[in-house]
Amino acid sequence: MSTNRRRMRVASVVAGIGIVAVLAAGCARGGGSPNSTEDGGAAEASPGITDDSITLGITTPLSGPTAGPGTCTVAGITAYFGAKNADGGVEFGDGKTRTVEIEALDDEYDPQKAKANYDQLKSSVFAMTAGLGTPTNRAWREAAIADEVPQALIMTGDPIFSDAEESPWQLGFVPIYQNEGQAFGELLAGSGEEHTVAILSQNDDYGEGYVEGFKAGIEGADNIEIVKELTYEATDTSVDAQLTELAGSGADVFFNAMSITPLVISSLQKTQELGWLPSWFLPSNTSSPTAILEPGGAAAFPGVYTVAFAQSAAAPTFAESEDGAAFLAGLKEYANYPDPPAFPHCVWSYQVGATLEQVFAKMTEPTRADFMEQLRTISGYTAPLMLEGSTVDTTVDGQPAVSTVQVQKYNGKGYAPAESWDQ
Amino acid sequence: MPSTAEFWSRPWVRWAGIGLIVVLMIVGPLILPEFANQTIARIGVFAVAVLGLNVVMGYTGQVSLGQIFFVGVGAYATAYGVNAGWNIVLVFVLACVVPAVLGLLVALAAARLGGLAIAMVTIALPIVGVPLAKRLSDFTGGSQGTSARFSDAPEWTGLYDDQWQLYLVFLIGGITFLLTRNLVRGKYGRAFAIVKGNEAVAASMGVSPYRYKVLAFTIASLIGGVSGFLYMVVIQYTSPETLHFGHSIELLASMVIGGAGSIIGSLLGGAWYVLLPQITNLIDPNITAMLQGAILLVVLFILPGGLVSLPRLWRRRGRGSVAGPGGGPVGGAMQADAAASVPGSSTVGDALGAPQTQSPPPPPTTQS
Amino acid sequence: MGTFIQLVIDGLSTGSIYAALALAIVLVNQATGLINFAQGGMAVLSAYIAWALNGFGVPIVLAILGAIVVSFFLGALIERYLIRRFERGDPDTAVVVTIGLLTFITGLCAWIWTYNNRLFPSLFPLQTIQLGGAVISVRSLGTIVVIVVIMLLLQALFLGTKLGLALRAVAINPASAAFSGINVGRSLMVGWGLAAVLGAVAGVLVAPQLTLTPGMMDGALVYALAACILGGLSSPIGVVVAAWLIGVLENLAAVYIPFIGHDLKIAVPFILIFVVLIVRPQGLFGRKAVVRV
Amino acid sequence: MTLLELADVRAFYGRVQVLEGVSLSVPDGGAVGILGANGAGKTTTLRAVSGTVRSTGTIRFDGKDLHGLRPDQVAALGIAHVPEGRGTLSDLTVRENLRVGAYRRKDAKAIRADVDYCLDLFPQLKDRIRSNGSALSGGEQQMLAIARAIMARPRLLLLDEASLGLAPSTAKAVYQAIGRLRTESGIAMVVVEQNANLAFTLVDSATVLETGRNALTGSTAELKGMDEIRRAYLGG
Repeated sequence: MSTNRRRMRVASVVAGIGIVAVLAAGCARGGGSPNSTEDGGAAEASPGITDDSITLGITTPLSGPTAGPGTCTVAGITAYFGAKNADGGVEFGDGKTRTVEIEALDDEYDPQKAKANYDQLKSSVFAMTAGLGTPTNRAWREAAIADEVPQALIMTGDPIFSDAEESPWQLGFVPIYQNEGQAFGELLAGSGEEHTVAILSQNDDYGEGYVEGFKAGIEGADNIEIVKELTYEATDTSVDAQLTELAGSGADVFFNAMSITPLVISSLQKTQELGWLPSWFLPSNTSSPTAILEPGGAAAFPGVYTVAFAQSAAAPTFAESEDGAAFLAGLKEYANYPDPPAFPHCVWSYQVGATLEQVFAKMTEPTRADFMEQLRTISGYTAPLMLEGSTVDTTVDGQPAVSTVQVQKYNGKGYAPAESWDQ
Repeated sequence: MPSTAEFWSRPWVRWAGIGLIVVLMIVGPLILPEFANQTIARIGVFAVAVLGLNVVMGYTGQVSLGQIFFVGVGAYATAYGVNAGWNIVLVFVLACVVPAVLGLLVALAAARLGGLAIAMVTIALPIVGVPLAKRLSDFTGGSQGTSARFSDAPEWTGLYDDQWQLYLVFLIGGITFLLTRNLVRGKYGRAFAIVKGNEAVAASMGVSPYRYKVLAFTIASLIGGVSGFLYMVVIQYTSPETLHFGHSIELLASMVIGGAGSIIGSLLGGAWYVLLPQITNLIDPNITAMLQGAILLVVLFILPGGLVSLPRLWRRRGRGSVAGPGGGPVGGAMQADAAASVPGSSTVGDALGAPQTQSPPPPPTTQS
Repeated sequence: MGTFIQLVIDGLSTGSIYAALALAIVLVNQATGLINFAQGGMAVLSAYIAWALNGFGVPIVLAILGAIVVSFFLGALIERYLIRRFERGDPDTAVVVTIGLLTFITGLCAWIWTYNNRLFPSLFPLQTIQLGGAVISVRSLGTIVVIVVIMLLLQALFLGTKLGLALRAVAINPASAAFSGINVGRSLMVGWGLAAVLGAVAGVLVAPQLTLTPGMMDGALVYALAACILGGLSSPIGVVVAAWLIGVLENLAAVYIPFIGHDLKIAVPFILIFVVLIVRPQGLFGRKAVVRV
Repeated sequence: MTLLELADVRAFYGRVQVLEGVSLSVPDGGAVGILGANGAGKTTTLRAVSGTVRSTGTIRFDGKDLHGLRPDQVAALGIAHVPEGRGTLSDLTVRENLRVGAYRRKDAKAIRADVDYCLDLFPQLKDRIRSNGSALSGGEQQMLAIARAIMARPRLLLLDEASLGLAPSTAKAVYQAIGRLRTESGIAMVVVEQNANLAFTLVDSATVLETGRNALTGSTAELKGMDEIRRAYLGG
């Protein structure tokens, strides 16, 4: 071994440690140095909050295959608080007005990186929020519990995050997948007609959740028969083979629990090509009328049903509404998102911001504990861009912030509430 | 310069250097901030993974795009064992043996192939592994993944969790590095190098390429399993996303950037794997992909031999370089197979005319 | 039976997506000896350029032609100023460079055009044709026809033309090629430029179906590589046939072999590769290379 | 008339100097040998001519300075380099190899005739015309390399160690064919060879290189008569 090599070895170890030390600068032992509050009587402030600002952390995919919805989860909340900050900030329950800073990091949908991002942020942000993904949120769920860091209003329909017993420092925002599937199943079972159902679902907790909910919804209804059930991988380029196989079943209802926008569009087209024209069910995140149904030619089907709680940003009437215009303007101005998003996650994330504002208004102490306490007291709140009938309700254990969902039917342009099955 | 070189070659300096590193490893975790400890621990996890990859690729010249699969299997085995309440030593042994056995089985078949084919067969492991992990949900927890928090610091130590975890990584990772270092510098390492150089020559020297390819692959899988165990020590959660084949490609890139066929290169590769996303997040989280690509290209443009060649680049100032680019495994296989049949194989550089500017060829990196 | 035929047709049209990308990879490999992981990324960039031109009011056909021209120069410049540095060095590094290039280009597309989905206008009408007991869309048929045409052109380029011969000679032994009077640098640039053109065609061909996103080609890349290895890197026809074979067998295995199912069907091309290469190391259609010591 | 003129040529690999002043003169139609031990700079001298190594000094071909030209530009002037190690285009067939040799030419008819001439010169290649270059034996690859060079219709052939690694009988056959080529075509040649016996069957004059310098230069007859040449290179 050459001596120079050894010298280099030492040098590189030192250099490596140096880099780490620089990166870690500012992170102190024991979860960050607490900010001392001026009025000694109140509880000590948690990290990430001062008298005039509060910092929220997000770890979410900002690159890679899930970056589409991922970037939206940051854009929406950034747009919301961007506008609020421009007006001076958000009023808190302790009488102070604070600006809300968002610190978002890219986790590439890799659980390991999500955990690293959490480790990096936990001592400098007040709470973690809005991040997308089941595995990426699960990766640091237990760490967040141990560290007592809020993991609030995150974008996953995984029920574990809404179970206060198991997840005391967590709360999901979007309806758990089961709810959405179940709502549709109940509607279908209530039709009183005989139906055969073909199911295609994403091979992960997302697809499984929808199917599980759907099956719960039709339980005991003997007018519904599931004739074929297939899965696809989120990484698939095409699901033509599945559709061909499902079309062979001749089902009159197609329950498609699919979260990949391009695949939904090509599924709509392919089914028509095959001459199979069932009624469709689509999940809330892939049922945008202009981004998906129109290019897919969904008008050809007897009915396309979806479950939703928020308006679709791509709908033509959206930009005309006051909230919609404010939303789009905020995206453009504060979130560097110039055109209407094809993903509903932007609207959801915007609503997360609005919901957080409600929580902040109730917080009398600048602590994470008080935040979590107040987080679970919001009920009957209609966030901007919510559909009529849907509200934010965080008081029901076992349910995420939004659990009331509306089954809707596509009318060729947009959606209308579907109270009952009609065909 | 000679005087400094002499200085470093003295035994007491060597021992003092080693001693200093050991002291740093003992004291460091106690004084560094929590996030630094966690980051170093993560670097350790992926340095071990890159080290495994180096055994099969850097030293033996067989392209493996499946390393993350073995890391994942190791992590799953750890999670399963811990959650079933087995003794932790037994769990560790399983986390090494299960991937090693799988690696052996795969290698018995794959080592018959060469070049690109072996790359395609190994990339299949993580690609098929993801849906397989979802299907075997009784063992793996399905797509929701599985956690195992077994690495919290025991009461008696009085340590924080991150300190305890970092010590575990130093201990297990350190032993793995030392054993691997001895392996690649010994008889087996020489055999690997011969197989890498030319399989036909190896066969004529009585070194069975097939046997050594299988051996290298199995060892790489075993080291991958160690990395998987450490993954659970540090991250404490695994899911099918853990073994996404994209991470395998990132590991390969990290190995080349660190320095192929080099022990220190493996360490630098692990640091690259962990720190690059963190650094790009620090610059601008919205353009991480573009930044990561750009940084990778710039680093390789300046240091085609990887980070490990940085000091060599310095030393080369004032000294002429001797031409002779070596054919490494991936590209060696991926480039037209002409070179193998032509003894004095030519390079593009020859054909483009006499090099006017001096661009050093990547240094041969068969030993570190 | 109807389902069976339909599955075969579906497989052919999915296989054509893989084939489109695979042909570009083959061209670069034949012209420079490299496997270019960034080929899919470059194809996506080309498709975005066409989409953007279209957005400025350029008719789609002209926009595509414009993108093709831009792609040629882009490909040539990438070769000259990035890849050239690594062509004379360690081939491992060159491959990792193409991986870095893929990451960079994907990130660049996302930076310019965001990760939002973009609808790409289809060159073919959304109609279908009855075929036996099955249907095929005009779009799939069009894609297949274009692929076959490109494949034949490429085969002719390699085997029949001086340019093709020069490209291959440079990839195999640049020094010998130069001693025969071939301008090696220019040949390498032309090779990358032409491959980028093929990539551009592939990109605009599949963009209407896959929806334009920065990662549009990522899913197809692994399949395309598999098709390249299976078909034999030296044969455009072999690669296209392999891509179709992968598409069809994957579908059939998913439906008719219950153990595999739709989740594990991705194992099919790799099993195929393994079995075929054990028997024929040069791939289905590749020329046999006898290596002497 | 002098076709190729080298005077005081110095060449470098990186900063390592390999040639320390080599001179050489090849008349039109003549054949000059370069002899010497391994590492004496024989191959580098050829590489300096064909532009694959950095060099200084005089290198003139037909009165034209070759410095700064790329190898393909040198080839275009009419210099064909048969490199050490043969440079077989392994993945191309024998016929394709020959077509690559004729890359610069546009006279299709004459090219076909030249292919036939090459196959006549090296009959072994005729049977292997569809084989890949890599499937050929060492001798056949050497013949192919020479044939590929001839296909360019050069005025000057640079032959580097054409006998290296070949069985004596094969080497002899190769040199016989080159001799025939010389008589029939009058191509000028620079022949680098370790086996001086073989070289002397072909060349009119030769120079012996030692550590990058001309040590001895003379006609074939003169050199053959020198004791030190006999001892060092002729095995007697």
